[in-house]
Amino acid sequence: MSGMSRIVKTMASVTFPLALIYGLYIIAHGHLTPGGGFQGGAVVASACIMILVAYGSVWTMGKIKEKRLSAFESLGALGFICLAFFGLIFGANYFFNNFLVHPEGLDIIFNGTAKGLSNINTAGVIPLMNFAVGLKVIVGLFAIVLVMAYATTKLKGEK
Amino acid sequence: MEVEWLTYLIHIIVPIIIVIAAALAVVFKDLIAAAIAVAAMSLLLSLEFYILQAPDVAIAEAGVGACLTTAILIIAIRATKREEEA
Amino acid sequence: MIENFATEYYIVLGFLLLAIVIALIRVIKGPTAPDRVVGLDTINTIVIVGMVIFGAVTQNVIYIDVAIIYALLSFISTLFIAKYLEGGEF
Amino acid sequence: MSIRNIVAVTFFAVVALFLIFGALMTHPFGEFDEDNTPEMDQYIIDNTQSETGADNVVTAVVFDYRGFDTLGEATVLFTAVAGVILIFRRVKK
Amino acid sequence: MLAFIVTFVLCFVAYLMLTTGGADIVFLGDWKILSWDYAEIIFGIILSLIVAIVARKIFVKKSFRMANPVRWFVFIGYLFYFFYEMTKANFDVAYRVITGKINPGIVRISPDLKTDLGITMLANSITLTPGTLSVDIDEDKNDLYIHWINVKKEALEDKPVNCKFVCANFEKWVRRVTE
Amino acid sequence: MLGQIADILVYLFLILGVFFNLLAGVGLLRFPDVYTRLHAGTKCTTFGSIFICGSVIIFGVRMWLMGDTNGSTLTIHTAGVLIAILLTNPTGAHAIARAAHRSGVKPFGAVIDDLAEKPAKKEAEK
Repeated sequence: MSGMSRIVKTMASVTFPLALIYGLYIIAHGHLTPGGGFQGGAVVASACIMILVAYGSVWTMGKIKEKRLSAFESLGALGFICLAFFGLIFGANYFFNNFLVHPEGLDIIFNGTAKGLSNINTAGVIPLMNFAVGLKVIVGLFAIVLVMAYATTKLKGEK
Repeated sequence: MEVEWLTYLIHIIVPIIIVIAAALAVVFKDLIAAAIAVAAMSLLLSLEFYILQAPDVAIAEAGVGACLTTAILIIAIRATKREEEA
Repeated sequence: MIENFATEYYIVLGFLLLAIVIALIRVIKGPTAPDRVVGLDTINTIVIVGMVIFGAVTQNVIYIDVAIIYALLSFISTLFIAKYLEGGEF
Repeated sequence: MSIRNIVAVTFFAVVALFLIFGALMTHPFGEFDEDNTPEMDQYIIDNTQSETGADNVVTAVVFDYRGFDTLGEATVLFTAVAGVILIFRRVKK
Repeated sequence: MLAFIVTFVLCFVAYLMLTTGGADIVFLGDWKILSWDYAEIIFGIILSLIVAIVARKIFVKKSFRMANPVRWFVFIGYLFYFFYEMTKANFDVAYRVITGKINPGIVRISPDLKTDLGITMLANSITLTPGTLSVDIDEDKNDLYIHWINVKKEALEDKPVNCKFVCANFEKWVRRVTE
Repeated sequence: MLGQIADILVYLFLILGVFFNLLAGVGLLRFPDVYTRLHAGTKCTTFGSIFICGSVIIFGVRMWLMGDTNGSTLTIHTAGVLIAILLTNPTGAHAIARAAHRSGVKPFGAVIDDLAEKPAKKEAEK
């Protein structure tokens, strides 16, 4: 029985989706308001850690598969590097070229600066990179605390 | 306007409190108390970044300093022992 | 009709700093660990309010976001310390 | 008073003085000093919005102008996570 | 499936509240009270879907009582009563801070609420109202242990202590909202 | 007229909020043990935060009515802060109180302590 009282559990459950949507909002608006991949990722990871401390690490470990965690982290890193290489392929001849900022065929989705700034669909490749880095940070920070908490907990059979 | 000297006052007081909290983290022999002092320090450090108009850094400090650092320190203290050896 | 409340808000910020100092005295003095956590919890709330005040003073809306984050996350460090003091396992 | 305490108090006083003078020498809020800005800053401030389409200059610098730095940071984070998991992982029997 | 929809709607509303200030869809003309961009709404739907997939099993547990609109209106009434009690609480605390008169003790009450949300709401309301603070909870019987700053003699006659001494009318209000 | 009422309200709310936040500090210093300190530290700061956030909300609504659309965002985000504080603060207080009792802090000058019997029983079951 690791886990806190029922009041804390219920309150953590109520706050969890709010914190998640807030962290994702920070990641998605990284190019408009302060924040970005790392900051929003830290917020989402903290929300997951709140569930970890309220319900206990054994319960959380039962819900999550380790392979899936490592797959998500690799997905984040791969997405980041792929976006950088796409700059080499589609745009001019340098790494991290922001090839979506003034697109020719994709005006409907990424309308660049056509509608004026302060729009979420400006800034080309930067929001996508924010999401890639955010995914990496979420899974990385959460995995650190989860693994540490699980390793220091005594399981049922152990002395 | 008289706002000027008030901002100076705030800019002087907040760093002093930060330094005091950081000193406390060193002084306390009880490691839980030291962890609490570190949490208070990172809290006030975030306020200082915020007052210096760097909200990016303040958000990162909020996420990492307030939650993750305390979590890792407490788990480490749980795995070892509570009192600092002399 | 007043244009903005910059001076008033700065004075309020000063008083809030005074409250933070008082709570920090409790963190220093507190005989047991729970006393110190109470002081930390009080500092948390006052810092959040100070951030809201500062966002209003600069009339810069994006600054309030930081306060929301703090209100949601400072709770977690309290939970961690409470769980340690309870003697439970993580 | 031992020599250790003296050194500690001296360091404390020096850091406190640095912080106080640093606080005194900051710009007033929201004022932008155009004359003393380095050339690179001026270029980034002028051209970020037209080149990348992002309002937030910091994110534009981190993910566009200095993309390689972010790649390095991601590598550091990956290394840290890998190290922690290597040490703390519970091996299932 | 219903859990998924409830979580999705809540997250979407929260996201919309965070991102007002666009230009495409505007309510109430010149004042721009609630206004959003199309792109913002599409993004909000995508993010809310992600959150709903992740959090649906944690957020909603078995019962869907709170999805009923009648309970929301009762909840608003509860908020007014709560604020009134909270004002009383603070002047009470102010009185005790200034004079230093306390007569504390920890008592047990059994409010007999069945749902998790109900007991959480009651405990949090008790924490913010005059002279009481919820310390512990009995996980089996949903009994609350309350730290009471000014114990009344007549309340101690029966065990567990009658709710009306400790939590005013909150028990009735919470029962009306959640059960 | 409406603007003057709003001004007076903002002043009133600020004074009330600052008063209660300072009261929390004083109570934190004056009370004798953890539980009574929690009374001061939770109730007063929450109440003070409600008033200060309320003053900012009124300020934002006034900006909004005067035609500045930033006011709407200010209002709604401040309301978000208020909701977050109201959700998390009492729960944190409950967690601390429970932890204090489990770690063996006795309530100061307690007339009655029903909880003292309960943890002992749990230990016996183990």
